[in-house]
Amino acid sequence: MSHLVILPFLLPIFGGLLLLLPPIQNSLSRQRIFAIFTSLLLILVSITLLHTSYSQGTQLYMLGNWQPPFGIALVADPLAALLVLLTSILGFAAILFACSGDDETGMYYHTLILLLISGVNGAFLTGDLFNLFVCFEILLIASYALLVHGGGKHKTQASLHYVILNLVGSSIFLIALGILYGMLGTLNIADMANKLHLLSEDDQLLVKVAGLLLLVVFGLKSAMLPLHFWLPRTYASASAPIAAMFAIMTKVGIYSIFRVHTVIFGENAGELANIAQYWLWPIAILTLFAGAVGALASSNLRLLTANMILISVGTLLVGAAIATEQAAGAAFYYLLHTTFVSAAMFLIADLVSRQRGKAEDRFVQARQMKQRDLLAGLFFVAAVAMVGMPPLSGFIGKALLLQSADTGAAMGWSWSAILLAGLAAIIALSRAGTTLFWRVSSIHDEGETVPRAKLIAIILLLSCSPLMVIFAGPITAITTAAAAVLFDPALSVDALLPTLTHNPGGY
Amino acid sequence: MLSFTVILVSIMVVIALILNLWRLFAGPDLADRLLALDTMYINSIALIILLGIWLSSTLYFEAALLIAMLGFVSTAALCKYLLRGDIIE
Amino acid sequence: MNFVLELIVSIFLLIGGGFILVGSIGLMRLPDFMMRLHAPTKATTLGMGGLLIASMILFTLREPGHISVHELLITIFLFITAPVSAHMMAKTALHQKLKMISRTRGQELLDPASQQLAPPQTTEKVESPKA
Amino acid sequence: MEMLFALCVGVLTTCGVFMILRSRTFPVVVGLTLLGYAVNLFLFSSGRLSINSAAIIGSTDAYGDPLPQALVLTAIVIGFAMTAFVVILAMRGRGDLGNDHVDGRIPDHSSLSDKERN
Amino acid sequence: MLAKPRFRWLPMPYHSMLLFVTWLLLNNTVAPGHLVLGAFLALGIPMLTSGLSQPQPALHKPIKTARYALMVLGDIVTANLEVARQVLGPLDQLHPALIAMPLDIEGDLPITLLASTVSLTPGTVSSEVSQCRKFLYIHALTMTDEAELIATIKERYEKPLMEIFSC
Amino acid sequence: MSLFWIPLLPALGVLAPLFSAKFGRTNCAFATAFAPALALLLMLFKAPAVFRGETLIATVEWVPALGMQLSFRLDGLAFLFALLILGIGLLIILYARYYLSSKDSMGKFYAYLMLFMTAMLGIVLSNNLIQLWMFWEMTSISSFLLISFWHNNTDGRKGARMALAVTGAGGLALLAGLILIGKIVGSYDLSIVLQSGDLIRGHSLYPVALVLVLLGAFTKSAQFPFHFWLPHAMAAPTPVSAYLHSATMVKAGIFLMARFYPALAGTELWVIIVTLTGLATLLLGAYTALFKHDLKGLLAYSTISHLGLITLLLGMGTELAAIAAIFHIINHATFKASLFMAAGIIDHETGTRDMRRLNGLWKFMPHTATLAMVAAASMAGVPLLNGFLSKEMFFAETLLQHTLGSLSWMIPVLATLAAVFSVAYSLRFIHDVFFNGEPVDLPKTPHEPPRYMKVPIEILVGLCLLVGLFPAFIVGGLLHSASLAVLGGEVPYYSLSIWHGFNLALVMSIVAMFLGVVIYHNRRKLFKFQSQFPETDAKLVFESVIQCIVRGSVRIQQFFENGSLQRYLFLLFVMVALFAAKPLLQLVTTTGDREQLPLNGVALVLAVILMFAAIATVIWHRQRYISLLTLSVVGLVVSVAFAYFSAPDLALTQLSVEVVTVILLMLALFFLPQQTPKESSPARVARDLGIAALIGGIFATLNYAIMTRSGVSISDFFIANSKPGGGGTNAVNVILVDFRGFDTFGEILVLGIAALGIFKLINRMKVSMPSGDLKGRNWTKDSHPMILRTVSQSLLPLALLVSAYIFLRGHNMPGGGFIAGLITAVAIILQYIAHGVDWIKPRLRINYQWAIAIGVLISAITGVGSWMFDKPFLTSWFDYFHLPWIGEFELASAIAFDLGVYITVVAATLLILANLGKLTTTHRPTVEEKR
Ligand code: NA
Ligand code: NA
Repeated sequence: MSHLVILPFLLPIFGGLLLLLPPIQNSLSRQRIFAIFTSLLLILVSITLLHTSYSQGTQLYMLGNWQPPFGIALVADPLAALLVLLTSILGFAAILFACSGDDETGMYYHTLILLLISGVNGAFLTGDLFNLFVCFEILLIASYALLVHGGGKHKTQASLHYVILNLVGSSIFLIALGILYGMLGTLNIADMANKLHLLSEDDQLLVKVAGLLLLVVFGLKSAMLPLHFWLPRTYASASAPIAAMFAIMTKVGIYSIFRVHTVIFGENAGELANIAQYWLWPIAILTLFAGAVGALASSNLRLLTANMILISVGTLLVGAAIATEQAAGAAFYYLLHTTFVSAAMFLIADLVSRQRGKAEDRFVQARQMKQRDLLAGLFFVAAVAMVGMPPLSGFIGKALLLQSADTGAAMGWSWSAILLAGLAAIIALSRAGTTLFWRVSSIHDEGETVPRAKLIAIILLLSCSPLMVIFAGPITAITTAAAAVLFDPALSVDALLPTLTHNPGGY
Repeated sequence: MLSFTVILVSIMVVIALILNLWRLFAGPDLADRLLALDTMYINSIALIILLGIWLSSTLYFEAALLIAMLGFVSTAALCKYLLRGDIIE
Repeated sequence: MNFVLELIVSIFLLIGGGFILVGSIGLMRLPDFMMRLHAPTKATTLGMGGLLIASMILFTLREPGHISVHELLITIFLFITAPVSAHMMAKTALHQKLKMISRTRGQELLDPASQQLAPPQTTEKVESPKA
Repeated sequence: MEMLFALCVGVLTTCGVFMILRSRTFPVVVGLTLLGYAVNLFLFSSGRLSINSAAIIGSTDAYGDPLPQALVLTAIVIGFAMTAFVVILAMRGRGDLGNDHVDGRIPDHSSLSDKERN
Repeated sequence: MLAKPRFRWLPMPYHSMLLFVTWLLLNNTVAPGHLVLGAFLALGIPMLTSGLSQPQPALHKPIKTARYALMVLGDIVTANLEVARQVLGPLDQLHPALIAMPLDIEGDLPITLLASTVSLTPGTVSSEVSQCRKFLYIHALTMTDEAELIATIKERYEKPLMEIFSC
Repeated sequence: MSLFWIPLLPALGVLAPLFSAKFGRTNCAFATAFAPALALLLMLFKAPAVFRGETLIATVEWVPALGMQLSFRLDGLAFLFALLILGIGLLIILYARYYLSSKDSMGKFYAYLMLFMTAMLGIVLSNNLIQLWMFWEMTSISSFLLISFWHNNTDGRKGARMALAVTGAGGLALLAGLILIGKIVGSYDLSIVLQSGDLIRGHSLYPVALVLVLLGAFTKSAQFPFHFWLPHAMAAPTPVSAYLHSATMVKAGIFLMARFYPALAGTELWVIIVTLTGLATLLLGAYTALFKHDLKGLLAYSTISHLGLITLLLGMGTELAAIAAIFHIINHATFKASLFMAAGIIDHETGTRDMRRLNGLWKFMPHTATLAMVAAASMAGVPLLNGFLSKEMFFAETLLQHTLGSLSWMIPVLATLAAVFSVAYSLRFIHDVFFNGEPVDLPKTPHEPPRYMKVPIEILVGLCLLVGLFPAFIVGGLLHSASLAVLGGEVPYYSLSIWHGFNLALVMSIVAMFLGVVIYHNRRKLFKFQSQFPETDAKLVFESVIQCIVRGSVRIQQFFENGSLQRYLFLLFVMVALFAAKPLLQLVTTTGDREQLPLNGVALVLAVILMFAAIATVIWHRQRYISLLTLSVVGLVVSVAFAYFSAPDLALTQLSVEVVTVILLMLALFFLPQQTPKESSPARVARDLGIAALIGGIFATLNYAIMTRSGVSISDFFIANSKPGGGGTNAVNVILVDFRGFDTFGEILVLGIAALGIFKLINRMKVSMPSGDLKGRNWTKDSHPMILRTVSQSLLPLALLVSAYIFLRGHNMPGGGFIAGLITAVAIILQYIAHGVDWIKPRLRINYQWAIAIGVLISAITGVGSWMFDKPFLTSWFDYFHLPWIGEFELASAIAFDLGVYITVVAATLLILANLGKLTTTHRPTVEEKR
């Protein structure tokens, strides 16, 4: 039997734990080599998993050899596998980038990143709602620890907000789980979709509450309005490679919305069909607005990037709100793009900060950077991709999404919101770039030259954008397939539940 | 008869708990409140033993044992705080 | 289960419950902290003792061939820990110089006690300790 | 009994939420703990309430639902880990920011300085 | 006199004995399997914790110890009844007192045992030990004569304890 | 497929200058020119086919999901534009070779230029709407780079930003428009779209699509009211102005209108919007140009005006007007590019572009002056030059249209008026610069530029002349094939001769010439009149609008995102209430049909205690120690409740966690203030209480509703399989270590990570410690009371024994690794409390970090162990064994898993608490010292 499905979860755990033990623990260089090795291996595994799940269909892994819905099952459909690959690449970049110094400013950097990856991968792969909660907690606790990496007032303060908000979020998650288990008597997502029909109309209302509470929880993770307040400060205060890694965190929330609200509360949920969409429309639009406002108001590059993430969240939520297979496929493509690019931008912001003296990455006149042309070039590529201008990946994602809006109202709202946010992004990023790179007060040769590892990490992330354009055909084929699985009950529900040999009991 | 006694004794213990709670609220000093809490731990052990007798089940014994052990640690720590501020130094 | 067994168990239960209640009444009624400190000893010693003996008897005699003595452990635990808790709380009260009711004798010892000093040598009643 | 149980959950939630909305870290932590109790009770009760039905095979005739218990166990442990982290983070916050306000700065209308409160 | 570990694999024989008995108590059994397991734990745990224990005076009179324990138990019962009456009766008849009892007994464990005994027996709580370990401060719920109380404690509890620890 | 090479060659050419820059300027220029020259050649090979009226198409699939192919189309219109782009592009390369100074990075400049050229070619050759848009936006980006080429110059930066913002906005509108068209037609294939004109025009969304597409076109082509960016783009190096802002990019908007002419034009809406916009632009540009003292400013407004003219022509909707428009595109490109290049030479040689200082340059640079004068004459519409021809066609068309109904006569009048100004500013360009006295205070003494710098102008001016003299011969084929593409079918008869007889159009020309001269002659009065109006600098206005938006954004953001966690949490709770309340309000019955448990007094009292304690925690929350005590009561009652409701495992866990939590909170209490100040206003307290009660009510209702309902559950499976499948009688524990062992594995991972994270936090933590308790008393000096020490020590082995007991029975009875671990940890913590860190440290040499890793690894390896038996992760194994005397016993992999849990729990708890303890082992100040 193949254990490929669980490897993206286990591999980083083994890697991260071995890093804590001698002989690897004893020297930093050993830790680095081992961490890089682990994350490279993880990329290979993820690619294999994606290939398998795309070519052979969804892979089911029954943990403990217990059949679902009794045991926990991992579900590697193309969507999960794709996101796992995304996480792995991002993780590799974050580790590589940190190898030139950022991993020395605090303890356990590589371990925590690897464990974060495993939490994220677990969240993508699991087919069990309570296990999703557990994976959320793994990635959250790792993110808390990483957020304070490097120390400093701002980090402490930002993480205090982040942690407390998420603790409340976790409580709400548990309440929702309690309702769902209480009413449906199961924890398996696919099984929930099945059991929903057995309930009376009155009982379905309780499940609806749970569905909406889950929306709050996932919304908090994905930073949708008005639960987004934590994001800008949190992302802006984190160390660069961690902020880059965090680019995936909001996507976990988005992913969960797609997974839960499509499979359980999708078209086939009868009275409970599309319960989230009613709220998602205004929220998505407002999130885009908040992101645009935030982007325009940003006073430094990190904050700006954080707000760009907000815009991307809004865009993705529009995809979730449209709630068609086509929109979901578009959203997944956009998700990949935005994660790579915003991660790269955080890393670039760090390099910029380090070469601009006290001004750091604030939008004020400052001394010229030592390697201005290099950094400007990187910034330019990232910015073009970020605002969704051709020829980089942003435009395909955006166009796909716009195209997927079908009704007049959907088109009106989503197009104007997405396009206006795009305009705000153009204005904000062009101001940012011209100020950072061209408003120069003096020319010094101080500041550190960009280490090669950092450069490679950034180029790796950035090159994903043109590659996503060149190979847009196959990639959209995968994202389309990923969306198709979600929207087809035969694939997302029936295939995951072997014929039961056991009759469920009752209270 | 036994079940009647168990209920009667349970009520006595519960009344004791209420009295403890009253002391916990009334104070007047922190030490009084702490003492009230400590007594509540002990009375809870009694309650759990009674539960075991009532249900004629030994499954609850460990809970009682644990309260006995952990309640002490808790009281010791709370005292240490009042004495030294820092409980682990 | 026969009546005698039930009766014995009931008596022990009532003894236990009674002392537990007395302890808590004392906790409520007694006028100062140091006096209140005496109350829980009732609950821990005779109170818990009564209940645990009742439990032991019941579970041992309920079914033949099965002994239940592990309740003893709780008693042992309480006997080990309760005096220490009491000591710690008393120590706290002394340290914080909590008010004792005015008729308490030996209040002049509060000061040396709170600083863990020997009592002042003025009182004749106490022999000086051997060197 | 169910009504009483729900009432307790409600009161615990109310108290927890109110405390979470306070402005200093310690009450917030206490609030999170209270909310945690409420949540655990809630999750536990999703398996319905029953007495003398512990899920120990052979100990009784009717068994309560063991699954929510296992879930609550996991939730308790995770909650503990999270509480521990947030407590230490609060301490760190006090050290780094000089006060224990959740926002790291004391708003102007507060009359007491941190030092005075010690 | 301090007990020295006699064997490396049995650093605390009394502890081990106690643990063995406790194990059997916990499991309510004398089944062979548990005897083996209990013995294993009774030997293993002291080995693990020996590093964390300070050497203490050894118990020399196991029988006296048992007799002492029974006596204390008896005292607890009688004293409890007395104190219960006091607690429930009129409070103005109570004459609390804080006294300092000079200690003849030495060593951490003996003093602790004495203090615990004092606390366990109702009506008295050992409140503090002076730094020089020469005085035990005791709070009495009601006291008629200080000297008598001290004498009683010394006679009834301190002396047997001193014998048990032969100091 | 060779069609692909036309845009691909310049795309590859982007690299050429970057690599050749170090081999000298001339070599760099040659290397750069190679690719476009080749592309031009390639295209000329296609000319015969195109002139025959064929449409060449080459397609490769790209993104099927987006309906996006890489598809190129070469028809007459594309050919015309591509010719302009490549031809003028080559001239610009030559010109820039001399224009750029040695300080400028020539490699970069050429690279940007090639990027732009690629994008432009992409637009005109696109046969797919999305692809067209892709290249469209690429022109915005590359033009941004080119305009801001001199980025140390504020004007350059701001001008570039403005251009990007305006054309970017238009681009976004265009995207929407194109997708809309795609939705209407069902394809993004241009060939299909162009054949679906009737379908599009008949669709209800046609007006929206039209407006969106026109927004794209108008912004790009600097049509009123989006014209303001163009003059500020003049901060760019002049080759850029000549190329982008006269010949190519601004024509992209025109191209777009021409391209979609078959699909979108021909409706009233089109006529009204396009005509009026064109007319307004034509007039405004012509009028404003006259007053610009900046040479390039004058040309910029002139460009705006001419773009308006072409737009107007396209808007009129007649076929001949469209042909005239195309003709004027060619003509304008030639004379305007040459004028810009001339202006660049003047700027280059004199150091200024201010016409108030530039005078009498004829003497210094007669050759350049001659060229400029011919081009300017063409711009003015002087006969025998190409500008005259298209303008004549324009006049003729204005006379034939009926756009404005009975007011249609205004259009020829206004067109003439614009022509008047056009003549005037052309005249100014000639007279004011080359004659009009002596130069004023020039930074340099002007002279003729290098020989080859003039070649591009000469070629273009030559074209002006040739077209002017032999229009049909030179551009007849080109115009015909382009018109064919625009008009979609038959091209009506039109005459490309110089002389059409003495008609009204000629009269208009003559009037324009005459009045133009008059106006220029009286320009000073006009300048004076104009100077009464405050000159609004579009750049300032634009910047201030942007500033305004930014400030507004900042204000909005600061208002909402004020950094207050309380607000964020409040919103979160409001959201929860909002989401939950709606379905709950619809719930018909709260109480379900399930039989309820009877209430009893003991439970009631316990519940009351629980609630009172919880409320007391709130009431006393400002006295933190008390709230900690009441919190403990809550925890205690919850544990008892778990026991009461048949969950002994939960009771045990809750109890042990409770103690550790209290210890932790007490540690926190020492390092945090011991009291909470009164900060909340009564209103705030009321608000918070309100939302809290609402949430509490919702949760309670939900809880009650669920508990009283009957339902199905998978739980029976666990009861049934616990013993036979999991080998344990404690179903809860079997779920934890077997059925859902994966959750437990995650849970210990969380605990381990939390410990690591906390250790990370504690490391180098600054702490402030209270010097005394709340009442200002010093702490006692007795840090480790003897009795506590003695007793704790003897409790340790006992506690470990209990741990072992709880651990081993866990699988079958309440207990398990987690609880056992906590008991062990608590026992060890008691040692820390009693003895202190300094005492413990040398006696307990455990590396907790390693222990955590080992603990989790043990669990993980146990899980992986099942791989050897070809079973999934965490598949359990157990068996019963029989030993003589000892009897039957069970061995299970779950025990190994639980051992991992145990070790992790112990290590994690101790790593947290023991390290916290270390913080204060240093000196602690007393109350007196602190004073
Ligand atoms: Na400490
Ligand atoms: Na002049």
